[in-house]
Amino acid sequence: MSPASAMQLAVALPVAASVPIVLTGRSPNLRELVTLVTAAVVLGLVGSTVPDVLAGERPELTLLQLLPGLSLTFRLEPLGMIFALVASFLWLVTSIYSIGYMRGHHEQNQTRFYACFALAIASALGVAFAGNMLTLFVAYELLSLSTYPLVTHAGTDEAKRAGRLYLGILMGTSIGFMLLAVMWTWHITGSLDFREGGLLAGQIEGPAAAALLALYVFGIGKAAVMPFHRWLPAAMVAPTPVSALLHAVAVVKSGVFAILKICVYLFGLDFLTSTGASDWLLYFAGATILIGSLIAMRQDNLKARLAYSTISQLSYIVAGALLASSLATTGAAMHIAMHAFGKITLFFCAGAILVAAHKTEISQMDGLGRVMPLTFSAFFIGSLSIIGLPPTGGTWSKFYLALGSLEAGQMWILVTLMISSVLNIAYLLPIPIRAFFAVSADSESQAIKEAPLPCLIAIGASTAGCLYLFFDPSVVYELARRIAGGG
Amino acid sequence: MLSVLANDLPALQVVVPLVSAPLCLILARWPRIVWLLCLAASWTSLAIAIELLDQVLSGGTISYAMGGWAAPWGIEYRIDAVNAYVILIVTGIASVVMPYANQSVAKEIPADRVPLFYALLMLCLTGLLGMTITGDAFNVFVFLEISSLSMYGLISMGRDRRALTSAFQYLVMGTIGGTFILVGIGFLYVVTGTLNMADLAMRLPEVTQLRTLHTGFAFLVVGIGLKLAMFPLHLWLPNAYAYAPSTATAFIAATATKVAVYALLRFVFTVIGPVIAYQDLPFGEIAKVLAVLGLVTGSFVAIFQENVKRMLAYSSVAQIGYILLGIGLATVMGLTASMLHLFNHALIKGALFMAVGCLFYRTRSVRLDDLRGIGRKMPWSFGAFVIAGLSLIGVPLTAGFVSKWYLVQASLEVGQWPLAVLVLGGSLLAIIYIWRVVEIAWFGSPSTRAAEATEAPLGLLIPTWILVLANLYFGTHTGLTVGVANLAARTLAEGLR
Amino acid sequence: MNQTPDKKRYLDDPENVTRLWRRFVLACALVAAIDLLGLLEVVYHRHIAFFAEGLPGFYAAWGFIAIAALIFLAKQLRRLVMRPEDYYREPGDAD
Amino acid sequence: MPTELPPFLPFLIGALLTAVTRGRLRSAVMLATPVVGGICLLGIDSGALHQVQLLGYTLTPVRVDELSMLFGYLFHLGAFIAILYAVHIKDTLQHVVAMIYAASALGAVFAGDLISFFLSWELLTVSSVFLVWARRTPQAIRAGFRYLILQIGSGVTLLAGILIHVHATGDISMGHIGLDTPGGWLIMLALGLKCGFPMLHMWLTDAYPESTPTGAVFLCMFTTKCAIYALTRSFAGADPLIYIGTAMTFFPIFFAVIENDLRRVLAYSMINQLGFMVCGIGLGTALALNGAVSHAFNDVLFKGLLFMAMGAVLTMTGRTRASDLGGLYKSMPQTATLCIIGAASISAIPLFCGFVSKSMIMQSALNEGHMVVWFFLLFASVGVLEHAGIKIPFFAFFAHDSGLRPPEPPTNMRLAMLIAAVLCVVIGTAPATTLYPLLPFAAEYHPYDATHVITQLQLLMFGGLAVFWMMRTGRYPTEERAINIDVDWLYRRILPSGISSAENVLEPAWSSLKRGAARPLNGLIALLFRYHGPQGTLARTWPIGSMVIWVTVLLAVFVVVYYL
Repeated sequence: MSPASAMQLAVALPVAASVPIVLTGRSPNLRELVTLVTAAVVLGLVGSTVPDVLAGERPELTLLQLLPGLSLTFRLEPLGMIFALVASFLWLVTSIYSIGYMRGHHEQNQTRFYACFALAIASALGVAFAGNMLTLFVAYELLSLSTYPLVTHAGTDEAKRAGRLYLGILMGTSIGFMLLAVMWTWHITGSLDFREGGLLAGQIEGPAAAALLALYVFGIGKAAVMPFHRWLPAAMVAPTPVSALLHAVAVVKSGVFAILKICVYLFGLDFLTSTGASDWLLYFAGATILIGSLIAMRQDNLKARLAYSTISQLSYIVAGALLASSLATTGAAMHIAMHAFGKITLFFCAGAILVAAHKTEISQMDGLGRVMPLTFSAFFIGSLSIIGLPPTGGTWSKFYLALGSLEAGQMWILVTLMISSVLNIAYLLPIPIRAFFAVSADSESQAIKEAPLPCLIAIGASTAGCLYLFFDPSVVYELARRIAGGG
Repeated sequence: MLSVLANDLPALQVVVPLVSAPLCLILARWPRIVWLLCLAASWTSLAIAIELLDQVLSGGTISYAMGGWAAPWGIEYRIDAVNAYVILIVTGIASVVMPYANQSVAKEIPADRVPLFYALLMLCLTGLLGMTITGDAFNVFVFLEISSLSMYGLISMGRDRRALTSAFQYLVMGTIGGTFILVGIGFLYVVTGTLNMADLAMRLPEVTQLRTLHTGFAFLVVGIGLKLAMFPLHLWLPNAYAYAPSTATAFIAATATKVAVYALLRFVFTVIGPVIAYQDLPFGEIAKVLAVLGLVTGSFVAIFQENVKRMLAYSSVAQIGYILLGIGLATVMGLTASMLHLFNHALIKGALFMAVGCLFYRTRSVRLDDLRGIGRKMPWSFGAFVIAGLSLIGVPLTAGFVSKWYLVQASLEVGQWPLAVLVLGGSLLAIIYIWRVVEIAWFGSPSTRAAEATEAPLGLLIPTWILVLANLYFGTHTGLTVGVANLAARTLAEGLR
Repeated sequence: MNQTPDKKRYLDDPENVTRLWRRFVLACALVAAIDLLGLLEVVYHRHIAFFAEGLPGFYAAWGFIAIAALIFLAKQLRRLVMRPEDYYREPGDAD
Repeated sequence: MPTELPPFLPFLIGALLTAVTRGRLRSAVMLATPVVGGICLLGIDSGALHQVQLLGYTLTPVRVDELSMLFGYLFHLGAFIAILYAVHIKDTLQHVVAMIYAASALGAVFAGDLISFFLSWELLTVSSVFLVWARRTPQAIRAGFRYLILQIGSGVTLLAGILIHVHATGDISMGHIGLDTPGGWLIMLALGLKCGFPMLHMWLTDAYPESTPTGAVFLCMFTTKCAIYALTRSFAGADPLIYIGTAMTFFPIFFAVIENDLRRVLAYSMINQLGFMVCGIGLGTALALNGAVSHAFNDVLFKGLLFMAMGAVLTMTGRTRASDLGGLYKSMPQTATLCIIGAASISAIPLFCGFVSKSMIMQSALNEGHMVVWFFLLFASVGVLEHAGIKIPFFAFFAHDSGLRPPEPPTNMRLAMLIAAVLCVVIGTAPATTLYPLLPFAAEYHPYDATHVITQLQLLMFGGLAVFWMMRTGRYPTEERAINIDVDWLYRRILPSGISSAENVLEPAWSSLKRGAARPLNGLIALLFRYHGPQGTLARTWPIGSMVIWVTVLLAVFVVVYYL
């Protein structure tokens, strides 16, 4: 199969699968089989294109002409390849996890959940494959919409409020800022294509470029650059698999992915460097990194803590993009994958704790590690990856981001990253450590068992991913290296 | 037979609905046949409209002398890209509304009045088509009155007691509007001695009595502004839309204001000419200011409405602001945007009002409170509402996005980026008022009315969904809309250069 | 730890300790005295790197003074840094 | 048999096997690991043995030369002793992380490039902290976190330094770095944190005494020695190290005198010993460097021995405070004897191993003309005698009888201590045939000449005289059940109270800001509602008259504007 049609099929398949998912809603086993098979096939399709992309091919596919001169186009390049690979792999893992979680937790409306999940993944893949800014924008909006029912899944007042905030911020920023920026770009250049070296390079003045970039960065609310981050903690009311895949991988990563794409292919790294358009935005990213960590420390709810951690980590990638150096871009692209594996592990564990022990607050988890050793070991390894310690993949992305900040001459970003690593320890590691070593306050914890088997399988897979990416980061690295013209 | 008729298509366009109106009353004893007749008439009209557009696109402007009297003495039907396009909108909406009407009307209107309702609907269609197709200024007034009068009737048939007062208000205001238009046309006649638009256009530049001309133009703009619900002349609209029967609302909301906009465009660009309107007179500035005011006010009022139909009505006021904004910009791009939104808004509002009609069909209420939890009871009707709502917001892949895109581009083109911000800001307000409904209807615990509701019948759903899908289709396949809108805009803007 | 009463040890007798102490003092004196032999270049050649090293009893004196000073200073340090054991203690800490 | 087996691999495999085996089999596996590793190491080739392409860099995870070999032998030896000492406990976690810890220490000293070194460095941290946590007391958990955060602080500083260095020079090899670049300074700072530079030392005295009895033995052997190794390789001859090292020998002895927890005394003592090594590295001559690395070698033995002795006391009595102990020699004579051998070694009494290595450093200071430094070192040497040589064995095993009569520790513990003690004596008596041939730098040294032996004896005996004299006359500070604050006071006391007072200021400020922002916002919404709400002016149904007025107004506006 040609890479172009594999790409098309990879997006179309989950959409198509939502129909049989809905139809087989009466029989959970069948429904989940459909999900799993689809996820596996999609992963296969995405994976099959890797050699072509590594060989320098850039498969392209025009879906339809939306406006004169402006079409919905898929074009697969290394950055999108990384994102697509991560998203499709983790979809499969999350699907396995969901089976254990949703049944173990007796969630309502599971059919709607699986169907929306498939649609969301299709949108995320659409973002990954986007060949121009319009396609990206379209997929981005579809992703917001298809995840809304997932966020509000519980249907409670809190979920409603969260959904309002979620959609309000994401749609608000994207229509208010990003769409304006897209239209502005089109107005200036008459094109929205992602172009190596930058579409806007040389076509816009310095201050205007800075303003346009700001519209993009803040318009992409999914990247959760402060002050547009509130939706992410709010969205944590969603069931844990949703938080896991969407708010550690698909949704948030499509945001930072978009910012990376914009910096690399719309502005061009050289152009950004020469105009300095991104310099002042770096302060926002840097502040988000630190403030996110500081707020995370104060959260007692596990998912809320992870959410703020995500906010902080996302700005690693945003900063990597804004540094506008090829090494930082490499690091940022790698961090998409590394953080995804690390954070999804953490969310999986949070969900496993909820299902098995019905605990959400960190302060109640003392001593749980002795009855749930696998879960908390995985949590520990996932934390290491977020912190960026060996033997986990996070080490490498942090390495390249730091190197990139030197290359760009922004020493303070290096300092920020280093401080953040230490802060990460302070808010992540106490969780597994207290679980293992502290003495539990209540005695009932003896009755608690590990989470259901599918959950454990998924946790194992994502943890293995964290470790594997340390020993063999070559695929991610080779792809990331090619983004900024490294061959 | 057909080839013979082919030459008389412009006349048939008006005649077919016109003839079917009295037939409705004649066949009143067989309501089903009345409906079928109207259905046939509207579909025929659509076929004719498509054919006419095709002819215009391939062969240029069509001039048809009514009754064989050549212009400027006789009444000329003159069809170019602009009105062929508007005709397509009007007949298209009519063809979709008509199948919808069957069950909706049966439920909302006393059986004895049903034939009358259809007759009025046909008359209204006749009036709108006539207004659009004619090349004669006075004829515009005549058809305007036909459509207006039938509209008063349609609105008054609403079940709600307030429908009568609304119709009465509209009657007064509409009549004032009509009168103003007549006065304006009179002024033009005084200074030129002709009523044929093309002829007027030729003679006006030589006119010396500029005061008279300007005053006439003022009357025309205010008169037409009343009909198209330009802020602050929109006050009749919310009640009229809110209390009319669902079918009537859907039809009127999607077409009447559009035709009024067409009339405005025709008078401003073809008759008076953009030079006088924009350069000698500050029409553009006034239009922009009123557009912005309408946009902001309409949106904010919509946010706080408790009645969904009224909410959509105020949203219409805002959307008309968009259309007016494009006209105010006076560039090809701006006009393209306006023409596009003319079409797209017809699709959007048609779909929204029809979806609300579906909900009303089961719940007998359009109050937000009563619609609590209806989303889960009537997923298809409500789904239609959501998708059409997304289109209203301007989410990509829907029709609404396309017009917003052009409107923003037009604003950027002339360097007025605050307008671009405003257009997108309007979208944000639209998110608020649409999502307010979504949240209540989806998450609210079902109200007593909603609890008993079941999904609307297919007879209502299918037409609704046709429009919804049209929203998606024209959001992704813009060749026709953008192409024709652009052509129309260029036709209008010939005088600009 | 339950132990049978243990037998009396050598060091338990203070007299023995005093005896040991006296022997230690004597040993010290002897070791210091070697310096004199070194001065006379008997027994061994004393190589020195600088003058202080050559002073008789330098190392002995330095050793004694250093410890005395160390302990004196450390006692002063206590005033500054000594805190009760529960200074950092948090609620819930076991002993 | 020449081998290319990476030296850390046996330990990693050992860790894996340790995790899956139990009982006697596990004991055998654990003990066999350093033995097998040591045998493999004996036959290893020199040079860059392994090269790996990773992320565009050529990494050299195994590079063998004399310096790394010395530490390689040392770590195998240390690991064997420590494993033997710990083998009786039943805590799988401790065993596994100890193995990984040893593996990462070996990884660090054999790393041929900075990136491999950094990775080992971080792994060293992550694995070692578990030896603290494994004590499983709330204090240990918190101390472990403080330890971890400071160690990671070292790690990120190292990373930053490496990146800046690599960015500036393009060279990732682990060789001489020096202080010419900011990268070099950062790397030295990172290494300095791990070997207890003044003001950066507090993790050591904070965490080591909180670790498990056996964990402390591992801890005292590897982390700091890795730092010494790296300083030797990369910063030999860096002047600031002389003064830093001198300060390190000097200030901890005061704390050691007044400290009540004997394992904390050892931790202070450790900083003091590290100071000698750092000073030697700063001096940078072949002799000084030999002194530094050989002292590191001996320190593993005698400091290990002392920690083992105190660990034995802790294991058997559950306490390590000087004020709680005393008189233990009655029931633990063997342990007491071995402890005294360790104390003699650390005090550099002739015939014990400390004597043959420390004096190399002292001699170098003299040779290089650093008189003041030499005086300080001499002072510190006597100080060692006081707190490590006398205080440790005296307060634990003699002093006032605490009434405790614990039995001797398990055989394996005694055996481990015995091995260490024997080595201390063997190296101390025959350095030329044991330790010196291993030394990597070319320098002749003979510790046993008469002057040296006699002056050392004078120094130490009179030091001892002063101690006993002060004890007998009541001038010696009493053992108090108290703690002493150190630099960690800054982040254990000042920082938390600073944060909470900042919160007290910021919280109200933030909430009043929110209130302040909410009021105009609510006002705006109310205003919008007043005019746009269902009953608002703009939304209510108007009487026809008003509508008509608007029409007239608008017409008037048009006409007036058109007339203008």
